[in-house]
Amino acid sequence: MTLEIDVEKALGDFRLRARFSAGAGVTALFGHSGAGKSTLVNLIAGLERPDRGRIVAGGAVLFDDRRGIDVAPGRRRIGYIFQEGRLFPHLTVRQNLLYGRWFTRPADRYVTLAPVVDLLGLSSLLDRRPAALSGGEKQRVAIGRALLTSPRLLLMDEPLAALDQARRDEILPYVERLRDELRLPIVYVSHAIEEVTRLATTLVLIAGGTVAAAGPVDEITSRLDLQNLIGRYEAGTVIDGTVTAVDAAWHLAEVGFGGGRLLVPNLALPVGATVRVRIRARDIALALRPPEDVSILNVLPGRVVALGNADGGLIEVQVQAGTVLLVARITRKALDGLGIVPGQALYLMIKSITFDRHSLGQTMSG
Amino acid sequence: MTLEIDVEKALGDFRLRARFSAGAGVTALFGHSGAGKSTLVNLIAGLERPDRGRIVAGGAVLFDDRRGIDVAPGRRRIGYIFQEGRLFPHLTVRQNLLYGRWFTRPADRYVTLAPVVDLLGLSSLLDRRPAALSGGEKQRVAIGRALLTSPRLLLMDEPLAALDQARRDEILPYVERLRDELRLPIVYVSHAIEEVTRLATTLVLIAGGTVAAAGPVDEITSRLDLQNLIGRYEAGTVIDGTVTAVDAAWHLAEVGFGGGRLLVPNLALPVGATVRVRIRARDIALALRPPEDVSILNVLPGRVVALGNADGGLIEVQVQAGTVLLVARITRKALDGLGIVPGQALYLMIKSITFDRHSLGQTMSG
Amino acid sequence: MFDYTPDEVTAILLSLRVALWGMAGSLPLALLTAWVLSRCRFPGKTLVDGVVYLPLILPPVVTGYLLLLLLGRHGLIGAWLDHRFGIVFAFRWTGAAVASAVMGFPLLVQAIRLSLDAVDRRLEDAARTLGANGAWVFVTVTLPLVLPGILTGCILAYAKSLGEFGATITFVSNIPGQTQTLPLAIYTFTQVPGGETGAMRLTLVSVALALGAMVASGPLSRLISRRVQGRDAGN
Amino acid sequence: MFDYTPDEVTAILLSLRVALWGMAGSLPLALLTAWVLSRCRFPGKTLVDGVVYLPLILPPVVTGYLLLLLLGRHGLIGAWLDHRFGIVFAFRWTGAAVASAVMGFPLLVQAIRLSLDAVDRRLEDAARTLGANGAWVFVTVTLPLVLPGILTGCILAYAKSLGEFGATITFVSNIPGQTQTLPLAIYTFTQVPGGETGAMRLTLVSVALALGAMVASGPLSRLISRRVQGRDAGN
Amino acid sequence: QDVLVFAAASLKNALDDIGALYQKASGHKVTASYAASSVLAKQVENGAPADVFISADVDWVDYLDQRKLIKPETRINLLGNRLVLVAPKAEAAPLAITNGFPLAQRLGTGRLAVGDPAHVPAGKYARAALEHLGVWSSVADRLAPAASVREALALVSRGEAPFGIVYQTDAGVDPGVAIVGTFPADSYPPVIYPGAIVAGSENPNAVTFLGFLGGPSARSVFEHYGFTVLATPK
Ligand SMILES: Nc1ncnc2c1ncn2[C@@H]1O[C@H](COP(=O)(O)OP(=O)(O)OP(=O)(O)O)[C@@H](O)[C@H]1O
Ligand SMILES: Nc1ncnc2c1ncn2[C@@H]1O[C@H](COP(=O)(O)OP(=O)(O)OP(=O)(O)O)[C@@H](O)[C@H]1O
Ligand SMILES: [Mg+2]
Ligand SMILES: [Mg+2]
Repeated sequence: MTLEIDVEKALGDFRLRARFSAGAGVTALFGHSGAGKSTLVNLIAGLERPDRGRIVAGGAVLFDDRRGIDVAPGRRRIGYIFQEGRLFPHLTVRQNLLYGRWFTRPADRYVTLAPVVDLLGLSSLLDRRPAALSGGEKQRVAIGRALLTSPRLLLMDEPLAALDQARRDEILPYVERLRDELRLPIVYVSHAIEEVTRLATTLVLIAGGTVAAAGPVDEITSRLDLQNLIGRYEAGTVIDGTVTAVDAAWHLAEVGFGGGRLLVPNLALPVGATVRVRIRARDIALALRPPEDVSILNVLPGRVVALGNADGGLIEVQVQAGTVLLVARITRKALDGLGIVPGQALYLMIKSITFDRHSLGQTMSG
Repeated sequence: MTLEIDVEKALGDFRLRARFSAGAGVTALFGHSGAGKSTLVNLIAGLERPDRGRIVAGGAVLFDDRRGIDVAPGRRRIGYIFQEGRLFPHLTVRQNLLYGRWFTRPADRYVTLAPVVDLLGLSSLLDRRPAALSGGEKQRVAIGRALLTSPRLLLMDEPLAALDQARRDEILPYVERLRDELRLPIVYVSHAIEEVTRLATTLVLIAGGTVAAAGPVDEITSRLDLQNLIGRYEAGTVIDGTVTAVDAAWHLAEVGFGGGRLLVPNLALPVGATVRVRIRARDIALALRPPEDVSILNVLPGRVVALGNADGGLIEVQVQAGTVLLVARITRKALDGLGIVPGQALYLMIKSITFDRHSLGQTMSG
Repeated sequence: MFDYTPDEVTAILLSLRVALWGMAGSLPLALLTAWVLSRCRFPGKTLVDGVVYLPLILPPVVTGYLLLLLLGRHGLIGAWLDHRFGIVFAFRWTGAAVASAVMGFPLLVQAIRLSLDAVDRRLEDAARTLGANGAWVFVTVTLPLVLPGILTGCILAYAKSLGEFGATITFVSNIPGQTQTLPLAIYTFTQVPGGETGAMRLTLVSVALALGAMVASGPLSRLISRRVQGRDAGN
Repeated sequence: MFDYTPDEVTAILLSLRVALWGMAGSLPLALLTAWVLSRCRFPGKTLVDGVVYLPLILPPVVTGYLLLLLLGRHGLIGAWLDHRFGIVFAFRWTGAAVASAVMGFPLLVQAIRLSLDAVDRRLEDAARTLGANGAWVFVTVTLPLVLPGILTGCILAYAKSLGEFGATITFVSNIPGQTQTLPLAIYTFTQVPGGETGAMRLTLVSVALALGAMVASGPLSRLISRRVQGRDAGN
Repeated sequence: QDVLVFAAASLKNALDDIGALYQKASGHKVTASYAASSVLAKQVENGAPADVFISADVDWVDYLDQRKLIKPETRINLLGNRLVLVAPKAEAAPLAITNGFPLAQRLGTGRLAVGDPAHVPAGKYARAALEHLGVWSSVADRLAPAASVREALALVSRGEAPFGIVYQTDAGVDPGVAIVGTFPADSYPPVIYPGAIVAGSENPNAVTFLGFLGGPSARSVFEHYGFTVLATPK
């Protein structure tokens, strides 16, 4: 399933001009407040009409102004989780959840009520009306309502912004399962780069109504020129690897990738599973020789490729480790103290712990 | 200015029973979705009436059922940033922003339109109506509207959840200035522990309608027994220190605290300023002897106090460094490999970079 | 004073029948009209709006006379209806119901329209993304949300019907048992010496019928507005 | 056919005056009543509700007669008004305006109430936290948001006034230049053999006046509903 | 077969009683639809299923007659009535009604309540009488024209108008008013309630009922309610 977007839309003074295509998996829309993310999602859902252009999802043309095609929202089979909930105030939580099921042919249904209720922790809320829910509870119901339409494409506009970390940690794996097991294509709007890098296959950076960059998530996130758009603090590299060994005693898994092998704690995956790991630039320290007697388990050899721009006392160092490019962020004082220059060989120190659950995601199993 | 809360309120099956007091500065309410945070904030604002109890802010009794006191919301001079915006649809952004000014005596005004518009990036939106704003823009207007009432107490219910990191980074320092320069007490609801630890003086953990813990933020965050409520991933310690030296060439500041001295990059504070620093457990590595030739500038000597519960392959280690208790989170394999036991002397390795802007906050200057 | 003659009892029952049928009969058309006025833009909309208001603007006697001209036995539409379907309104209780429906129509339409205008369109959008087509969106989202307007409109139309006199008497005359509704019976009393007590007695019935309906619809209306505003305590 | 006699022109102008004053005069009380019915809970509320509906429920002749009883020169309230303030309604255009106000009252109240019920209370709460007291919240938030209801109610009441006949003629009789409004003039025509053209001619004026008001209020109404629903494009 | 009578509203009391008598005598029910004569005439014109039409004045029967909607041979003048001048009981003082009698002076600033002379029969007769007596011009702009004679009576009864001109039948029964004078019978054309059988009526009982109205039992009822019985076949 692929998504091809080429649309224009003017809203007052604001002008959205977006053109990109995305393959299967999660397509993340990332950009500042007011960049045009929700507008784009509305166009895909069919709630707003592009001024001109074309929207194709999985081969089906949803909109094409030249050919006069404009499929009604109800026939697009797109599940849309709105940024602002939009629960039906006159229906109970249960009725809200089941609303879309009426309109889904039984043959098309692949989601049922019970697991969604469990996943989202809604069982005690089923008979309430939205007015008696907390902000996070409303958002959870909205997520469930969209899932229960058994959509062919899921649009999620900041679905987890109102939720606490614990809830996010429960919901994200489920989204991953939708993506992987059901091969459900997802368009995911988020401000949280961890979420984006964890879930996304394709990353679309939107700025001022235009697509600043679009491509595979690891490519985009390791581009030094885009670090400003992504936010320096969260910048890092996404790498895909395979579980090569599991150490049950220490709860550690060994993940092999182009740059060597990494030990990852608490990864409940069997040998052979493919995983995605994000390593933030700020979590990598550099050493001239392999450190000893430290609690850091992951030490990889590498060679400095380039130095980024200095940001006050900090600087990014791009290091080639095997086939993979990693970025480390260190102080300029340390850079000078160690005398690091392009071409130099050194060691990357990565605390195992930084492969936390939030930046771990199982990649598409096919 | 202090806040004393002792209230009970039933909503359907849900029962809120909260009792705590907080001093000046920011009081953070932290808890899972549906814990009762918004309900509590509504009670303070006067929008809901407690079933019984007492609310005192800065010596003024706002509610007391025994004495029959219930100050009208409009007379409490409390600025409330709602979880869901609640902008007036019939007014323009400018009119929304200025709404509260009508009701503030000129003598009480300490906030003016221009700086708030600048801070929140609203200048191009002033003549629009809320329906033509993006989700994040709405939230920014809501923040501005509450600030422009020149309140004596500010209630912020997840004000930044809909905003991107760049915007947050602009707004948070402003909130800090309100807190520090104007000594404006703030009740801050958030899911993001970085925000909480950056801003808060007092942390109130709410779970299932009751106060699970309340106290100074550094005390609460370093309590091993509360790590589950806070979320292990974000757990860490908050310490307060003073800038003891500034190295302009490297953009590094030296911060002295009870455990020694730390080098912090890009800290634009003069010598003598007090700062707050959060060190996350996952950002500390342990070494048996001082490491050499590594890019990690901050290495502190310490002694192991206790080991926390193991969480699969990971474990928390509480280390006394000078007068300060720090928590490190390492793999059990590394713990075993290094043979770490309580009482042992070792070194804490802290990447300077982890003192990022997000967990840095200027503490009350008085 | 409260001994009602059989004719009066007949008039009371007839009034109820006329009011209810008039209301029920015009509701679908009123819904459609309100929807069109609220949601569609087309040239000549003001004209349609004006036509809807017409029964309010015209003196009831004129409305009744126009009905007589249109739907009477020799009327343009009346003759055709009689000829084709054997439907006759003139001087039948059905005609009284038609008069009552026509007179209540503007009230019904405007109440519903007001509610329709207040419905949050974003909820309708949400329903559309959930797979509902236009008709289903209307039935499952719009309609429940405009129920307060429908209820208010119905009560207005019902109350109006209990008081409607000019159009009815002009269109279908004042035949006891056939077309003599309560207001007509009351009017007749006011036209003769000593009719005051009779008029008063029937007026009280009229008021009681209206209050009864209001009391009966009270819980329904509270339920509806609580649901629509979502103001219930959770169970 | 379109030569209007001076008396007819007088009736047309008088109708407008009566309609507008009737509407304007009852608006404050209607707002208050609607607010009380929408926001307050008290025993006997259904009764108040019923009283509001009364002019709709009663045959207009009865309403007119009751007005005579209450507000007539020797009426309960009328005598007091006359005595204390020298206010007399009998045979004056002010009486026609009162009749028109009373007859339009239920329409005005219910339209406003419907809008009031639909106002999002959370916005009022927000205004309260911003320092506004009850009155200010009403003026700055509630009132703008119920403008569509007020406008609809006013148009209903105005249209009703253009058609109101029974209560007016009973209360203040049919004095040309004083109390003979358009509907009364039309009625007079319908009561004489061959008066159809005259009635038709005046009816057209009536319809034109109503349509004119609707066309005139159209942009206002669109502006209001766009603002309230916030459906403008940004500038 | 039941008889459907369309009758002027002011006849309700009398016709109801007579209808009951007729049913007792003949076994056939009489149903009456009471409204303004104008309304009823228009309805007959538009195919109303009425058998008998009784109007409060001659004009509307003429109207139907011209359009061949009644059987002219059946037309009779059933009833008469008398015009009286009434005043609120409290302020009543007798007033002799003669040529140029001081009605205008007695009205003072008040108004004279009448049925609307434009269309209400009692008003038309009142106007004729006042013109005949030479006082019309002095009170023409001092009228309170009401929609029916009943409403004119109510205006006097409630004290809104110091004087009113109404039928004797109405004035006699209202406790709020007193008759202060009776108009000379020659000062206005005779008040006539004509009746006729509607052209489209095939009902044989219509004829018998119309006859019954002229009979002795009906006469006593009419007189009981204050009407003058003419019942002279035309
Ligand atoms: N009217 C009501 N009737 C019943 N239960 C209610 C009502 N309003 C709120 N609740 C419940 O009270 C609890 C607390 O709600 P509250 O809005 O305070 O949560 P919160 O801590 O702000 O959560 P969130 O982070 O999701 O916004 C929730 O479980 C909610 O379901
Ligand atoms: N009706 C409108 N008229 C004018 N401008 C509009 C209108 N609707 C939206 N905009 C503008 O379009 C831009 C894009 O809005 P959009 O909702 O797509 O942003 P977004 O990327 O989703 O932002 P956020 O992260 O804050 O939700 C915003 O600058 C907004 O102000
Ligand atoms: Mg958005
Ligand atoms: Mg909340």
